[in-house]
Amino acid sequence: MIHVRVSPVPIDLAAEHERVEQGGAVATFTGVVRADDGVEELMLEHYPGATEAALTRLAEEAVARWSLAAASIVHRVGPMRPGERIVFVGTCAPHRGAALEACAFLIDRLKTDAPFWKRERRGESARWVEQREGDTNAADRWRRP
Amino acid sequence: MIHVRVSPVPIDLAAEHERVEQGGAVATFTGVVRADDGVEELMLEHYPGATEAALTRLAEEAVARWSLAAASIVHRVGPMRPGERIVFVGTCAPHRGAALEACAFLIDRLKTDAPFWKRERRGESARWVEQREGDTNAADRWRRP
Amino acid sequence: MRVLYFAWIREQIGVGEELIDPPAGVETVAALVEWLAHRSPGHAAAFSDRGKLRAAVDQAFVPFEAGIAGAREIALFPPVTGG
Amino acid sequence: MRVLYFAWIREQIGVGEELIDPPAGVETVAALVEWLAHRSPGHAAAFSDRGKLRAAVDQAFVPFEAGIAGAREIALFPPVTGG
Repeated sequence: MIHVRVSPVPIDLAAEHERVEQGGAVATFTGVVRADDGVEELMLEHYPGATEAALTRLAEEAVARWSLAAASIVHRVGPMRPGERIVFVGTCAPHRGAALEACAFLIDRLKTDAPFWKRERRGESARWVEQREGDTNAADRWRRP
Repeated sequence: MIHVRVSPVPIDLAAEHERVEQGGAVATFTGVVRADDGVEELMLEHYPGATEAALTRLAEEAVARWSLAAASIVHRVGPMRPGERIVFVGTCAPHRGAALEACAFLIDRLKTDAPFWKRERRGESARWVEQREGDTNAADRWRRP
Repeated sequence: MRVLYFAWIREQIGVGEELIDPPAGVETVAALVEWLAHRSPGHAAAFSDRGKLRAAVDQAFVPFEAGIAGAREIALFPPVTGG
Repeated sequence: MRVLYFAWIREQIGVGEELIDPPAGVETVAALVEWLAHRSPGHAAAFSDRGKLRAAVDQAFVPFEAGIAGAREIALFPPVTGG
């Protein structure tokens, strides 16, 4: 089961978890807007069509590589506040190793392979977030043979 | 924030997730009774007192090693049915690498370090589950320097 | 062909989308960017640091040396920062 | 001292808990198991395969060579299978 959604609607954790929960092992990753660095609003821009295609390709790759029972990626777009969920990744497999690894793979690769851009607003000043070198390194480790 | 609970009450995923969700990255692992191998009931026995102490030690070790904002372990005991949640592990950290690794650490080590025992019932026959060699190997990888 | 801009590339150029008809010699993403840079000071500013520019042809990420023959949609944007 | 049994060790012995007073020579977990094995056929059966037996002294997992002097609570059980 593959599920991908890009939407301005807040992420309902319980509903998203149940969607992937097919017995055995479920691993999830949730990104939450941090409140500790003065950001008042985070704006997520994306490339409609290309985003969904990229997320679907990633989910399909994870399902094939780890024989998952389910993989889901939900990414929020538009404006959001500290404490709100940006992204949810959920995987389900008969055993935990596959679910945990596939979950890490999906969030690492999403960071470099899916066309989203973050803009942070603090008071009157807004700035586009820059890609972290650590993100490309984290994604690259899944490309090693 | 460390939270540990051993209880016969069903695990409320949304409530447990919110407990650890302190901004940044949240990783979770949930074990669910499988329905695909004919098991009708799973009985979880534990060693009261020693279990809570073992889980608390693991959570403390994870918080120290990965500088977590939160770590929670909830383990169900008593009888349960296929589809029900046995265990929930949740971690929260500023960045995803720490949250994901600590979550894998907790569930791997819980499998070997916490005194729980599973008994499966299929029809009239009940059997105690045997420890898998893979579980001791998975736990051991966190002990390497 | 349609060209799309995202994030601060879009902001510097001032529009999110243009319909363009590049001349025959413009055969790669790199050449297209070179050609687009002359359309306005905003374009020039947006494309001034090619190291911070990424591209997709028909919704698939590609390197700058990729060809654009037959492409319907080309997107230019900064490194992605989702998740 | 109190000795606790869990899972199939408990089932084979027939009780989950015993109050015991081992003689002076019984100084390690291994010696205690040896001594307990003579209490009943159930004990002997439960402890017949030491490879499938684990121990905790005062709620901390220990190897069989661990001492039991001063211990208040000793638990004997099969390898754990939680999670």
